[in-house]
Amino acid sequence: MLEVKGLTKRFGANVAVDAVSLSVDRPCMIGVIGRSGAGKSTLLRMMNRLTEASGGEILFDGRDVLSLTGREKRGWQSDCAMIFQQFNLVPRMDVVSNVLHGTLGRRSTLATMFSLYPEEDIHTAIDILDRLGIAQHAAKRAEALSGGQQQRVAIARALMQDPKVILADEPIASLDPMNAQTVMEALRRIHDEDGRMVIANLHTLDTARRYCDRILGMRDGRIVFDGTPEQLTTGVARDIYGAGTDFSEAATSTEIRDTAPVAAVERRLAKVTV
Amino acid sequence: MLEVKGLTKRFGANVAVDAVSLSVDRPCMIGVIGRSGAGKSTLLRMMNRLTEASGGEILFDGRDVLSLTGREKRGWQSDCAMIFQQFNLVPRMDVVSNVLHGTLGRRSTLATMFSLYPEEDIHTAIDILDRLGIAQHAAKRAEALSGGQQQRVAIARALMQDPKVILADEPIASLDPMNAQTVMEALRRIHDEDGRMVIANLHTLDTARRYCDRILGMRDGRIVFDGTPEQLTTGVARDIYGAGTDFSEAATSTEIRDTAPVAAVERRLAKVTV
Amino acid sequence: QEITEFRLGILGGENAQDRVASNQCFAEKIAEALGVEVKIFTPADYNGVMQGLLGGTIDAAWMGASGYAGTYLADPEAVEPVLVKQNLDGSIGYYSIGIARKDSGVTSLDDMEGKVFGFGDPNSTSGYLIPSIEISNGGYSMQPGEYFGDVVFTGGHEQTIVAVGNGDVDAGVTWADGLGAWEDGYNSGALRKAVDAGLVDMNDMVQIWQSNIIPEGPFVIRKALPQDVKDSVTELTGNLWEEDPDCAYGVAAGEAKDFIPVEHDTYASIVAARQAVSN
Amino acid sequence: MAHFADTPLAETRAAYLALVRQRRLYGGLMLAIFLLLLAAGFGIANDRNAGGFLPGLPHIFDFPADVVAEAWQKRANLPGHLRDALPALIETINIAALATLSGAAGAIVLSLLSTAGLAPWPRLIPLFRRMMDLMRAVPELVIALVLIFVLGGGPVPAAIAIGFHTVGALGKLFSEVNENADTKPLEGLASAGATWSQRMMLGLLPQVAPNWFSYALLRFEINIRASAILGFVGAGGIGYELRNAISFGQGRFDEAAAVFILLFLTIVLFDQLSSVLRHRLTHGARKETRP
Amino acid sequence: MTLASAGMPAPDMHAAARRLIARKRVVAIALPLLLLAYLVYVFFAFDIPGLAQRARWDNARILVSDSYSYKTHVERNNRTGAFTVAVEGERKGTYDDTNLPGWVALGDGRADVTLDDGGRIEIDGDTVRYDVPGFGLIEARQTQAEGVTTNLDAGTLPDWISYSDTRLMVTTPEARLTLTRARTEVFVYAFGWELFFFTLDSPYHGESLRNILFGPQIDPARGNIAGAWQDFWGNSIWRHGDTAWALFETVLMAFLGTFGAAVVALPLAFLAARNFAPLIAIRLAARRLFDFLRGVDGLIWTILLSRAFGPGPMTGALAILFTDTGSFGKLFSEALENVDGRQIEGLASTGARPVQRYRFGVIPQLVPVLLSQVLYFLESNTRSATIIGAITGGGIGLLLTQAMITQKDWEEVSYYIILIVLLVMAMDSLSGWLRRKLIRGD
Ligand SMILES: Nc1ncnc2c1ncn2[C@@H]1O[C@H](COP(=O)(O)OP(=O)(O)OP(=O)(O)O)[C@@H](O)[C@H]1O
Ligand SMILES: Nc1ncnc2c1ncn2[C@@H]1O[C@H](COP(=O)(O)OP(=O)(O)OP(=O)(O)O)[C@@H](O)[C@H]1O
Ligand SMILES: [Mg+2]
Ligand SMILES: [Mg+2]
Ligand SMILES: O=P([O-])([O-])[O-]
Repeated sequence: MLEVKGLTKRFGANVAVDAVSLSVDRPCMIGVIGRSGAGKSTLLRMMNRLTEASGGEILFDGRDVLSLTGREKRGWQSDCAMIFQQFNLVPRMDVVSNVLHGTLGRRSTLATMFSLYPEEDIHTAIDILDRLGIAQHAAKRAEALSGGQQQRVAIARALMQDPKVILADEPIASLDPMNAQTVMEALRRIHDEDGRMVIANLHTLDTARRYCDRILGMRDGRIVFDGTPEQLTTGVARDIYGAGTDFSEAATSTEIRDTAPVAAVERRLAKVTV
Repeated sequence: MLEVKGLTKRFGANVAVDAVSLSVDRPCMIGVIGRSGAGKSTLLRMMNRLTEASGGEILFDGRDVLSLTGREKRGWQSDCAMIFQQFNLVPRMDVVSNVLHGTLGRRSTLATMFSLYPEEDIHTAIDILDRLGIAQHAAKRAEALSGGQQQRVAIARALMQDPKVILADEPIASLDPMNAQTVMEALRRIHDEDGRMVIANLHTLDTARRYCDRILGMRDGRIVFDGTPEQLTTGVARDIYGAGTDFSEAATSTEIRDTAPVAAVERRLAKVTV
Repeated sequence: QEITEFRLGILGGENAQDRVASNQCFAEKIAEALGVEVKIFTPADYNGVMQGLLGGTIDAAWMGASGYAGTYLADPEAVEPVLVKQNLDGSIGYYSIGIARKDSGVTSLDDMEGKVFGFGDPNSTSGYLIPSIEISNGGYSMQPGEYFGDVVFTGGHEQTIVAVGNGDVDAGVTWADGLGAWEDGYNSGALRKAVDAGLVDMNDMVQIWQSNIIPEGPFVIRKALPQDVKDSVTELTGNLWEEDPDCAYGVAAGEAKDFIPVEHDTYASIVAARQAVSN
Repeated sequence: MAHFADTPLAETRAAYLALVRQRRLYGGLMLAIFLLLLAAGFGIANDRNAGGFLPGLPHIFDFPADVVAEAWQKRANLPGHLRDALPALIETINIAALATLSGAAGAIVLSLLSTAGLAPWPRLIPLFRRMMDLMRAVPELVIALVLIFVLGGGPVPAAIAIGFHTVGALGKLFSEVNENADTKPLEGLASAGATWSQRMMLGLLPQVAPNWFSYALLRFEINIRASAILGFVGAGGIGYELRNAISFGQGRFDEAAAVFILLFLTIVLFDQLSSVLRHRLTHGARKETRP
Repeated sequence: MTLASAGMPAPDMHAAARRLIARKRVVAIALPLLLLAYLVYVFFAFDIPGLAQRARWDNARILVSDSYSYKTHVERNNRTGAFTVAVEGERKGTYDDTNLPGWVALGDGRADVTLDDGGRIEIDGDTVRYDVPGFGLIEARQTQAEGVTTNLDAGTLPDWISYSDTRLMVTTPEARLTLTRARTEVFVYAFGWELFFFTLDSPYHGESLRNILFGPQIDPARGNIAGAWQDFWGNSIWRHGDTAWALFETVLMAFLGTFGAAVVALPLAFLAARNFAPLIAIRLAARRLFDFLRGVDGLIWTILLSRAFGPGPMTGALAILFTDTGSFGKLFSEALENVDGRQIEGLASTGARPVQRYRFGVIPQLVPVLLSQVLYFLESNTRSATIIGAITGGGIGLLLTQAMITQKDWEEVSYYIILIVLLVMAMDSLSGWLRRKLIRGD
C-alpha cells in the first residue's frame, strides 16, 4: 500500500535523505532508528508534505503523494496524521479544541474560524480522549497538561483525522519513562485495534524492539537496515549508529539514570565476576 | 571566645531556632548538621546579623553582637564573614572586585563607587586568590567560573574581610564531589594556618566527620548533639535526622549518583558474590 | 443644493466654553432661519478656523483681517466677507498697541535695540501682520538678531500681555480699540480683558508704539454654500444688534454699534501686506 | 478501557458542551459589544466632527499637497530653513535628554524605595508606589502649561513636565526589573558589612543596568516626541517653530516643510538608534551570561 | 603559604589587577563626569540662572489661590454711577439688587463692603475708603479733571499699594481695590467654587441637597430632582454637561484611535513579519510604512488631517490611529516573528488551510501580547488625546488649554486638571483590570 522510490532531500550541498526506497504492503507498526541527523525527521516530514522532496516518489494506494497540490494535498495530509516530539499543540486552547483541529482539513474555513464545530465531532473527540484515558481533562487548556498527556492529546488529534497512516517523529523523546510507556502503548493499541499504519521515529533501540513489527535503520540519509526486531542485534545497531566496540545500549536507554556510577558499579561487577 | 545563650528565632508561629546555647573557647572548625528545616541556616544568619534574632544573646570576645547597630553592626559583619551555598557573588563583576567587596565594611560608599581601592588591598586580594589557586582567573567575570571556583572566590572575599569567624552555610551543597573536596580543603587549611574559627553547615555526615573538630547536630531548632566526630555514630545520626532503622548514610552522601540503578546493580553484585 | 447642517467656527480671546456660550443664541437663530442643525466649533487657534473654511468643514466664522487674507491667498474662492463690526464711534477699526513694562526703562522702540520683541499668533493682524510691517518700515528690522535681540511668537494676545508682564519679552504688541483711558487698558481689547482679569496693572505698563488703524476682521461665509443660505445668514446677522442686542453683545464679544456689510476691497491692503511677509 | 467510565464520560461530554455553548455565547456577545462600541463611537465622533469621514477622505492629501507644492517651488530656500531650525531641534533634543536623565534618576530612587526586598523602609513601599502612579497619571501638557504660566515659556517647563512624567513611567518599569534581580549578591555584600548604598551600587546595579538603560532609551525616544508636542503649546524647541510656520500657512509652507523634514528625520533616527542599541544591549547581555 | 600556582609570577599578577581596577576606576569616574559636563551645558543653554529671576511666584500664588477660591466683583462705573455685583465679573453671575450677598450693601450712590478680617470698604460716589485693619484708612478720590488723588504719601507706600495719578490699586489677602477714572472696583475673595452647582438665576441656588431631594417642590414647573439636575447639568458658568462631553470625546479619541489602529495594523503586521511576508519587497515596504506612520507623529497627523476633516474628535482619533498603526504594526510584526512555529506546523500536518493555520496556530499565541499592548496604549493614548484635542479642537484638552490661555479662569483650570488626572487614572486602572481579566482569565 505504501511505496517509496528513490526519495531524496537535499539541503544545499547536504543530502539529508538519500534515495530512500521502501515498500510496505500491509498496515504495520514501523520503527525508524538512526542517530541524530540521519534523516529520520526529514523522511517523515516529506511523507506528510511538510517538507518538499528534492526527488523520488511516494505512492500510497497507487496515489502519487508528492504531486498532489492544494485541496488534494491537504486531503492527503488529513489522511496521514503526524505526531511531533514537542506535541505541537495550541497550548492556550482547550484539549477538545486541539483534538478538533484534526477536522480542519474537512470543514469549511468560515465555520472553523469561529470554532463552530458540529456536535458529533465534539462527541467523537471526547470519545477518542476517553479511549486514550484523558477524557477528564477535556476542558483544560493543553498547556496545563503533563508532557505525556499532551502527547496523548496530539495522538487524539491525529486519530480525529481518521488517518490511514500515523507518522510519529520521536513521540517520546521529551517524555519521562513513565509517560513514554503510556504513549507508546497508546500508539501500539491504535495500530492493533484500528489497523492503522504507524511509522515512528525512535531514538532508543529497546523501544523500537518492544513495540514495532518492523524496524528501519537509517544512517547518513540511507536505509541501512530493514528487518524484524529479532534481526536487530547489537552488531547491527553498532553499524547503524556508526559506533565502535565500546558501544553500550545503555547509553541510549530511555531509563533515566546517570551512567557514571552505574559504570563504576559495573566495573566492580566485572571485577567480581572475573 | 564565642558564647551563644538561649538564641531563638520565631517566624510567626514557627520556631526556627529554639533557645540554642553554645560555648566555644578557642578557634576550632565546627560542623553543623541536621536535616532540612532544622534551623542551621537561620542560626548562622543570626550570627552574621542577616536575620534578626527573636531572643537570646550572642557574645563574641565579650561583645554583645545582637545589640550592635549601624556602623558597629557592619563592623561585626566584617569580622564575621559568611559563605553561602549559592556563592552570592556579583556575577557580572570580575573576580578581583568581588574579592575586594570584602573590604566594603571599612571603606566609604563614595570610594567604592569609584573603585578607589588602595593598592595594597588589590595586592592582598590577588595573594588570597593565589593562595586558593585561582589567581589566574582574577580578571574574569565571576559568572564565567565553575561552581567550585566561584565558591573559592567567595572564600577569598571572606578572607579579604580578615574575619575572626567564618560562617559557611552549606558551602558545598551545590558543588560536584571534586569541587566540594577542594572547597572543604581550602576551609580546613584556612582554619589550620590562620587559626580562624570556622562554622560550617553541612548536610553530609562524612564531610563533617572528615573535616571538623567538633560537630553540632540540630533538630527542630535545638542542638541535640554536640561532640567530636568519633562520638557521631550511626545511632546518633539517626537521632539527629529522625530516621528509622532503614537509614542509610549513602542517601546523604556527597557523591552524585542515582540510588535506584546503583541499588539494582548492587543487588546483582550481591547475588554474584553470594 | 441642500445643506444638512451649518457649522460655525468661533475664535477669540475667551475660553472655549465661554465662546460657545456667548454664541449659543446666535446659533439658535441661524438654526431657526435655515431649518438645519447648527454646530459650533472652537478651534484652538486662528489656523484651525482657516483650515476648516478652506477644507469646507466650517461654513461661517468671524475672522481677523489677516486670517481672512490668509484664507483668501490660499484659495480666493473659499470664502467671502459679508459683515464687519462697527464700533460705537462708527469706525470699523482698531489698533495694534506696543507695550512694555515701566520698570524696564523701555519707552519707545528706540530703547529696544538688542532686546526681545514678542508677537502673538502668526495669523493675527494686530498681533503680527501690521506691526511687523509698520515697525520694519519705521526702520527697525524684524529679522531676529538684526535690530531686536530676538523676535518671538507668544501664541496669542493674552500670552503676549502676560509675557510682557513677566518679563519673558521686553515688549510686545496686542490690540485695543484706542478709545478710553490707558489706565483701564482702553475701552475694549485684549489689554482691557487682561486688566479686568487682574493679570496686569496698567500702572506698571507703558505704551511704546501704536499702529495705524486696522480694519476689523470680517464675518465670512463659505462661497460654495447655496445663495439663499448665505443671504439668510447674512441678513440675520446684520439685524442682530437691532433685534437682540444681548445676543449681539455676546457675538461681538463686547459693546458695538452694528454689524455692517463689507466687501473684499476693504481688506485688499491687508492681503497685500500678508503677501509681503510671506517669504 | 471506557467500559467503567460510562457515567463520568457522559458527564464530561455534557459539561464540555455546556462550556462550549457558554463560551460561544460570551465570545459572541463580547465581539458584538466591541463592534457595537466601535461603530457607535465612530458614529458619534463623525457626528461631532466638523467634517465627515467620507466627505473628507478624498481631500486627505489636499493639505500635504499644498505644502509639498510650495516647498518644491521654493526648494532653493530649504537648506537655509533647515539650518535655521537646527538650534530649535537641538533644544528639543536637550529637553528630552534632560527630562530623561533627571526622570531616570528619580525613577531609580523611587523604584528602589518601592521594590520589596530592596527598600530600606519596606513600610513606605505603598506610598512610593502611589507616588509613581500619580506622576504617571498627570499629563505632561498640564504640568507644562502650569509651569509656563509661572516660569515663562521656554525649554525648562517642558523639561520639568516631561521629567516628572518620566519618573513615574520609568519608575514602574524599573521596579519590575528590580523585582526580577537576584538578591543573593546583595545578601553576600550585606554579610561583608556593606551599607545600603554600597549594596545597591555594587550588587544590584550591575544586574539591572542593561535593562534600565534599555528602558531609558525607549523613554528618551518617546520624550523627543513629547517635547516636540509641548513646543506646540508654547514650550520652545522644534514644536514651536513648526507651529509658527504651519499656522501661517500659505507663504511659509517651505519653512514648515523644512521643519517637518527635520522633525521626522530626528524621530526616525532616534527610533532606529534606540532600537539598535536596545537590541544589542539585551541580546549582548544574554550572550555574556553564557560564555 | 602559597599554592604554587602555575602561570605568571605574583608581581605581574599584582600589576595586572591594579590595571584592571584602574580601568574600572576611569570608567566609574568618567561617566558621571561626562554626565555632569552635559548637565552644566544644559544649565547654561537653558539659562537656568536667569530662570530663577524670571519665575513669577506670585503667578503661582494666584493660580493656587484661585483654584480653591473665587472672587466677587463689586464695581461702580464712574461715568454712569451704576453698580454691579457679579461672581468673577461674569454677566451670568451677576446678582440683582434683591439677592445680594450679605457682606455688601448697596445704597443710593454708595456701596458698603464688610470684609472677613474686619476691614471695611466704602464706595461713596467718586470717593472710596478702605479701612485696612492694622494699617489705617486709605481714602482716595477720582475726578475727570485731576485723575486719582489719595490721602497716602506717595513716597512711603507699602508694596501692596500701587499708585499713580491715574490709578490706585490696593491688594490685601481679603480683597483688591482698584480705582481709575472709569471705574471703582472691589474684588472680594472667598473660599470655594461659587456657583459650581447652580447659577444665580436657578431657583435651586442656595438650596441644600436635603431640600432638593426631600423638601417641597421649589420650581412649580419642574420636579425637584429633574429640575435640579437640569440646572446643574446646564450650569451656564461651569457647563458640566459640555465638560462631560469633552471628557467623553477625549476617551472616544483614545478608544477609536487605539482599537482602530489595532484592527488596521493586525493584517498589515503579517505582511511585515519575516516569517509570514509573501515577498521581501512587501515586507520592507510594510516596515517602511510603519516607520513613516510612527515617525510623522500624532501631532503632525493632526495638522495634516485638519484640512480634510476639520476640527473635532474624529480628526483626533484618526491622528492617533495613524501613529498607532505604525507602532502596533511594528510591535505586532515583532510578536509574529516570535510565534512558535511548532503550533503552526502541527496544524499544517492535519491539512489545515492557511487561514485556519493563522486562526488557530497564530492568533491564540498573539492574543495575549496583542491585548496587553493595545490596552497599555489605550491608557497612554488618553493622555495623548488630551494634547491632540488641544490642537485639533476637541475634548477636555482644548478646554484646558483655552482656559489657561485666557489666564483668568483658574478655578476652571483646576477643575479640568482634576478631571483629567482622574480620567487618566481611571483609564489606567481599567486597562490594568482588563489586562488581568482577559489575559489571565480567558
Ligand atoms: N530545514 C533544514 N535546512 C537545512 N538542513 C536541514 C534542515 N532540516 C534538516 N536538515 C539537515 O538534514 C539532515 C537530516 O536531518 P533530520 O532532522 O532529518 O535528522 P534526524 O534523523 O531527524 O535527526 P534528529 O534525531 O536529530 O532529529 C541533518 O544534517 C540536518 O542538519
Ligand atoms: N524568611 C523566613 N520566613 C519564614 N520561615 C522561615 C524563613 N527562613 C526560614 N524559615 C523557616 O525556619 C525553619 C528553619 O529554616 P532553616 O533555613 O534555618 O533550615 P536549614 O536547617 O538551614 O534547612 P536547609 O537544609 O533546608 O537549608 C524552617 O522551617 C523554615 O521554613
Ligand atoms: Mg529528527
Ligand atoms: Mg539552610
Ligand atoms: O487678527 P487680530 O484680531 O488678532 O488682530
